[in-house]
Amino acid sequence: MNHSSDIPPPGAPGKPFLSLSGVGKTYPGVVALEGLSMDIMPGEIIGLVGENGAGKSTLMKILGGVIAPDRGTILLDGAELRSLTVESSISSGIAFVHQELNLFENLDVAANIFLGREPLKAGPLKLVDRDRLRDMVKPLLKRVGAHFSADTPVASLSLAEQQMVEIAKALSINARLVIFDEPTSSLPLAETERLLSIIKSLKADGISVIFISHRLHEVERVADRVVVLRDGALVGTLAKTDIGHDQMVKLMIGRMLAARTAKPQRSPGSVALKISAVRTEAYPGRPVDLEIRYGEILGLAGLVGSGRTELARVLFGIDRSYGGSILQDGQKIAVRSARDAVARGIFLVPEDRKRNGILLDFPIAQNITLADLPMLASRFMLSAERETAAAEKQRVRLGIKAPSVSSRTGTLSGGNQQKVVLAKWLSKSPKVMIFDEPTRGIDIGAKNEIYGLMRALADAGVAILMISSDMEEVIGVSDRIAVMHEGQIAGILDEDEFSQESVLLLAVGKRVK
Amino acid sequence: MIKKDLGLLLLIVVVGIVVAIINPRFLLPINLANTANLIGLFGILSIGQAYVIITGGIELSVGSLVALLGVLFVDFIAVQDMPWMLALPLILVLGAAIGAIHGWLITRLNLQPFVVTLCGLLIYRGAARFYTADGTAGFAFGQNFPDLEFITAGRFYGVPNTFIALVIISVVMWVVLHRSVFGRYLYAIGKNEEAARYSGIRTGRMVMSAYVICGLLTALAAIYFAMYTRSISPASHGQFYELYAIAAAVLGGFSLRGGEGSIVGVVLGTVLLQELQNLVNLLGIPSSLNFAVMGGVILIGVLVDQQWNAIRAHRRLISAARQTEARASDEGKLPVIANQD
Amino acid sequence: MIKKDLGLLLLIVVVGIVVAIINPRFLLPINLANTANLIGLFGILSIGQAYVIITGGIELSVGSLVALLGVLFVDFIAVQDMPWMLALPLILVLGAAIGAIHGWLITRLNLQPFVVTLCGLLIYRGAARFYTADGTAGFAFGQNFPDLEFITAGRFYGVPNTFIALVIISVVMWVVLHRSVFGRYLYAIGKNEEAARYSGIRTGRMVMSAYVICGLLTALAAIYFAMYTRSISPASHGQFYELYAIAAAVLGGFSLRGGEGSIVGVVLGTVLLQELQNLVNLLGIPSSLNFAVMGGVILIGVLVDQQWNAIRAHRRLISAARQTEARASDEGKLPVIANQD
Amino acid sequence: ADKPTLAFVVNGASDFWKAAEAGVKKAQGEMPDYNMELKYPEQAAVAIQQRLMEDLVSAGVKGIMVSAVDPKTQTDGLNKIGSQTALFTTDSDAPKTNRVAYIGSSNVDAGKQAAEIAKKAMPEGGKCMGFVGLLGADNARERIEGMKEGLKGTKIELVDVRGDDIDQTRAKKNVEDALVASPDLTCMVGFYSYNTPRIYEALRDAGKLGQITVVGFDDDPITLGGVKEGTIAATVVQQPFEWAYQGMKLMAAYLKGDKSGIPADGLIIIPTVIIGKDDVDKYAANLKAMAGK
Ligand SMILES: Nc1ncnc2c1ncn2[C@@H]1O[C@H](COP(=O)(O)OP(=O)(O)OP(=O)(O)O)[C@@H](O)[C@H]1O
Ligand SMILES: Nc1ncnc2c1ncn2[C@@H]1O[C@H](COP(=O)(O)OP(=O)(O)OP(=O)(O)O)[C@@H](O)[C@H]1O
Ligand SMILES: [Mg+2]
Ligand SMILES: [Mg+2]
Repeated sequence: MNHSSDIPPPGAPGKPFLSLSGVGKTYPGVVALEGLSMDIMPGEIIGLVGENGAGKSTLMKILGGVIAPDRGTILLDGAELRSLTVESSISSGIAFVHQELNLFENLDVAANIFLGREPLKAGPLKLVDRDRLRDMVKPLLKRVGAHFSADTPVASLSLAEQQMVEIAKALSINARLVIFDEPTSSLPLAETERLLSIIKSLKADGISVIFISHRLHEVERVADRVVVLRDGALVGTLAKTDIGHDQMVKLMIGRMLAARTAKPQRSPGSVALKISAVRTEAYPGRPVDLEIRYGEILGLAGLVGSGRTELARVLFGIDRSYGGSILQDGQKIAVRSARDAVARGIFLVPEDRKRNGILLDFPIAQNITLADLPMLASRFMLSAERETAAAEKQRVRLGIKAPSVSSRTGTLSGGNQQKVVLAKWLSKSPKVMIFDEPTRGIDIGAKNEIYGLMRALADAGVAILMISSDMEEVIGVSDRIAVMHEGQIAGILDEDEFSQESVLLLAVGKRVK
Repeated sequence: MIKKDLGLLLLIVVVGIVVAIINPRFLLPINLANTANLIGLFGILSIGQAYVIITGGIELSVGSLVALLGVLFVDFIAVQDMPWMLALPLILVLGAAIGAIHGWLITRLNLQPFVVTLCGLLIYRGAARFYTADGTAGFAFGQNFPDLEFITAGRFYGVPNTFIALVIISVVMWVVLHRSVFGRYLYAIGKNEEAARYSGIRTGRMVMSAYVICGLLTALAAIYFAMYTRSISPASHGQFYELYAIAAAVLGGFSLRGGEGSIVGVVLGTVLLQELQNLVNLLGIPSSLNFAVMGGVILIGVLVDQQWNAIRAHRRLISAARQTEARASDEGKLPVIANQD
Repeated sequence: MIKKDLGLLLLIVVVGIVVAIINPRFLLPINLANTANLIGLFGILSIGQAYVIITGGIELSVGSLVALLGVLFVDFIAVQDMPWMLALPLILVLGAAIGAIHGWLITRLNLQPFVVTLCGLLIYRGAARFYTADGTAGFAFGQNFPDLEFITAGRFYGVPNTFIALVIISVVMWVVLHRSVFGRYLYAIGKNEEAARYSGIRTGRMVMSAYVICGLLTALAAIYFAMYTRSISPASHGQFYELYAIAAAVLGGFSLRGGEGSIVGVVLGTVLLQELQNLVNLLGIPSSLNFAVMGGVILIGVLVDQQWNAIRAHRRLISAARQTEARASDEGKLPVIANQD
Repeated sequence: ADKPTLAFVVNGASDFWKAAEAGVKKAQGEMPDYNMELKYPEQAAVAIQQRLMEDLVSAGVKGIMVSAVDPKTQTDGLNKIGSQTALFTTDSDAPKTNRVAYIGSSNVDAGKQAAEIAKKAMPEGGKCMGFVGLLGADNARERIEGMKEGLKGTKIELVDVRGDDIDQTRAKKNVEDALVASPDLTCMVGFYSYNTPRIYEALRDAGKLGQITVVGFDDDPITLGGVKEGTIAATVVQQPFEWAYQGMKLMAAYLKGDKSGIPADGLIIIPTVIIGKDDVDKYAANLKAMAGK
């Protein structure tokens, strides 16, 4: 067991590719990173784990040259640097798969992948050699297992497909170090498997990898070494042989997690929402039938682009439905806008938090109370005290880590931002809650809290539809699992039928025998 | 009142003192009243514009609307002999309706605010000119409307009624924007419309209301302007007023990206702009430089503001870094090693 | 050429046919050449504007710059007796420098393009008026510069040289925008500047280049305009030309949010706008309606475009629904519940 | 700064007022006890001009001579100014106000003189097209009316007048379009000072100089050049130099209490004159002399 990050793991060949010493970054009110030292060896896969806000993304942004550290030095190729720039980072072979997608919807896939590094034709005008570009992109797409072509506009790709483009982009740099910041957070199972094998093949080519994920079992499977951050500081390093789910958790949160509480046995309540023959924009020809009952958590699994998010958007009134009907408590309802849905107690925790979930520039309190203002107001006038009190109550309830409820929401870590979105709805009384990837980018501790919250809601009689691409989560949390395939419900599994295999089979369109 | 507004107020006061020293007649009650009158006129326009800018939109047709509605108002009461008690609300309703149409095109048909209101700028100007066949709309000699004139162009203990109207409107609009649920929604929409919609806010309706408010205030200002000049040549009346309004909002700390700004700011912005115009005339600066002075001050204003913020943010970062560094060396190095079990 | 451009071309042709039927003189070579001349003048301005709009910016000072640079150019060659071979590049450099300053303020000091160029609009207009003390800059009677006049206002086999210049500039600018790395970066920056920066693109420099290009083309157009009118009253010369340019870009499919649009589009937009102006004169429509016609056509243009897209998307969905429904009923229902074991 | 100030407020920035500026200067030279200045409003708009005058009154100006943007409807505003300072009007009169006197010419008469030029140049009759900046503006309307009146009973017809909103690009294009739209035009009239040179240039570009009778207004250098060349029939000029020079002196005298220069009807008309080929050299020399160059 290796107790220090300063000493390279025994047997690692040669000098480190990159070493950090005493690197720190402070934001007003938060120490994002505290005097961190670590080495990265060639051909090594480092798992980087930690709770939300532990400083993982901050560290990666420093390596990517996006932000400059306040102190410490970076040793790269024998040169000691105070900080990196984006250009020097790229040119020294550091490639990046960002946690938040950074693609250009107005450009096609090929343009995105080689942006900033286009092959040029001869001549002073710097014209793009489009044929060569296409040829260069094809093998990359094949490698990540993408089914779309090089000239597909990115605007028409789903979130997961966009993530594949991001990965292809990182692969396209002649990289010596590839950093994946939660690459699997929106990838379903099959794509995740492919990604893990890509990572292993990088290692075989002598390329270093830093792999950040909250899905600890994935880290367990690929990492040679795991580095654990807590509150901006490095709290431990686990060598290959010591890597284990429980050890990581213990270092991350400083204690062992209690075993997950067993699901209570219950008889499901009456049908809250009955969806019959509803068609969505992505699959207008595929009617969906589904029943969600009070007091149950219905998991909704499926592959990339199987149409789950689209269904959620229809139920929440964002998109129109192309036919079919929705019945709430046996009454036919028309949900024409999110407003209608909210008025009927149907709430959505969206998949794309930054775009649809929160206002990054608003204080936390104003985000939490946004959906409930008329209730908190008297005669349409706001009441600052009542607002703060309501927000504070939710902050404590959900354990949102922030200096105060008046902090800017954008400064929170991803996980805490997600809790803010939850807090927004929990202050109202939900009848039906739709969670779209509720724990995307959320650490294990917070995950368990959110599961606890969902269960508590269900126990209080709320009907819950949980869309998730995390197999563990789907099986661990749901009371029933519906599996979508190409826009239709391919099957519904009861608790005694749960298994990874059966979910996967339905997801790929095979009938379970 | 936030820091930015205080800075602007300070600037207004300093400029005022300097002008008063060079030409003490600046402080004559009559001069102050004249300037206050124009502050009232332009302030009402600017508050309307501010409501639209908050949502991330823009209203470029303000100047043309001032011309069109002014022409109609004067024509109604001076030529068509409509009682002004009828014409006034009619014009206000018309302004609101035009605002509603803009809002409808923007929210329901998803057109860009810049495009819709640019077309408005062209169309309303054309309509105004066509209506009078490019002639001037005005009152005949001796045509008087004492009540209307008192309300719109009169003074109350020496204070122009337009200024009093601005004060009342500012207070109401301040409460609506900064203290009401509607105002909060507008800020939320300006910051991130989609997230606002996902929170169950009827974003379309809110944005539309902002344009209606803008149309309404513009119509009111159009009536005031008409009664101030008492004559409207539709080809030039109100030209560029949208730029004045936008400039006042920008000076007052609004971001054209939406979601930022305050009513106090936009009113102070208007005050500064009118003070500058007054200054150019009082100090005998060539009128040709009037626009240039205005542009220069706006540019310097936003530059100072921007640099100020940048420096402050930088300072805060540096000091935060220092503090933790000090703390770290006090505590000694944190343990890098964690024990298992 | 994309569909949108084809639609615009169709509109241009249809309007042309209608006008030609009402007044066949529309098709006289001389009329076409006159209109082509103005298309050349405004087209060059619009392409410059397009480069800025692509990055998500806007350049409002175009009209004032046309006045300022025009005044300087005429003054240099007509009054200061500077050889035009010197004055011409000097003005171009000046235009580029002003563009660079705008770009610098926007990218380095983080000011909003709307604000910077609004200040420019005010300042340059003031500067132009101050420079001539509000007088007119023009050539004396009989003052001739045959070479310069041929280049700027002459015709080549009946085709105005300004139009030829536009064609050359369009081709070059098309290649740069649509085929070069620089153009691609501009699109990327327009969509998401931050992400572009993370990709290692020097976004500041690129945006600045766009403003420099705009400044340069504006300067060129300013010279052409000056040589066309041969006289410049700085208070009104070029007023609202930025709106023409923006309108052409919008008609041509540009989004003011950045990242969308093509050179073919903006040129066609200019052609349509000039065709409309020509139509107003040829059909004897009152001049006061000129602006209104322009505004109406732009509004209808973007509306049709928008509705067209919406309807097409809707149709596609409906037909997809029909097809798959049919297929599904052929195949028989998929099993809804699957049993394990 | 204690010298009394007299201001000459014009209705908008235009070269036309350059001569008036010279007149003010000349008067200033003769009367050093006064501050005399000429003021341009930054736009030709009533509100802006009104504001300018109010500010001037605030600044303590003793007398204002104004070319009102829209005198007919500016009555109250002008009265307000007139009650606080000595108010004179020029260029366009506002007879129903408390102004002391008007000094200037008559636009209707100027229009009639334009008709005289046309009649003389086209005894056989013809078709005229007019060009102007703002169709609705008073001076434009009066000139057009005057010309139409003067043409009554002749075979000359003013068929249409095209406006350009003081955009010179459009002014020139309007001429080009008119040549295309109405091939039977035999005469063109430039009602604003810049319209005539634009007509001249468009005709020159089209190779039609000399084939179409051009009637001009005002004394733009190109216009004078065209008159001299014979391609412009003649031009009707006003005398803003005289308005300003005599006006300033009159105001100064009035403020000193000498009211002898003010006629009973308050109208001091300085007539417009027709400048034809034979007068042009003398006129140009005179202009130069006035400008003091
Ligand atoms: N721009 C910023 N301004 C202020 N604080 C910031 C900023 N960026 C990050 N922080 C803070 O720094 C800390 C570390 O954030 P970081 O994004 O690195 O966490 P993380 O480990 O990646 O978390 P997650 O797993 O949720 O992505 C957090 O407390 C965060 O709130
Ligand atoms: N705006 C759009 N235009 C075209 N296709 C779209 C659009 N939005 C989604 N799609 C397609 O619709 C399909 C369903 O997408 P959706 O996001 O509902 O899937 P999902 O099951 O939620 O998958 P994910 O795991 O990505 O959340 C995908 O194939 C996607 O590419
Ligand atoms: Mg992170
Ligand atoms: Mg999804």
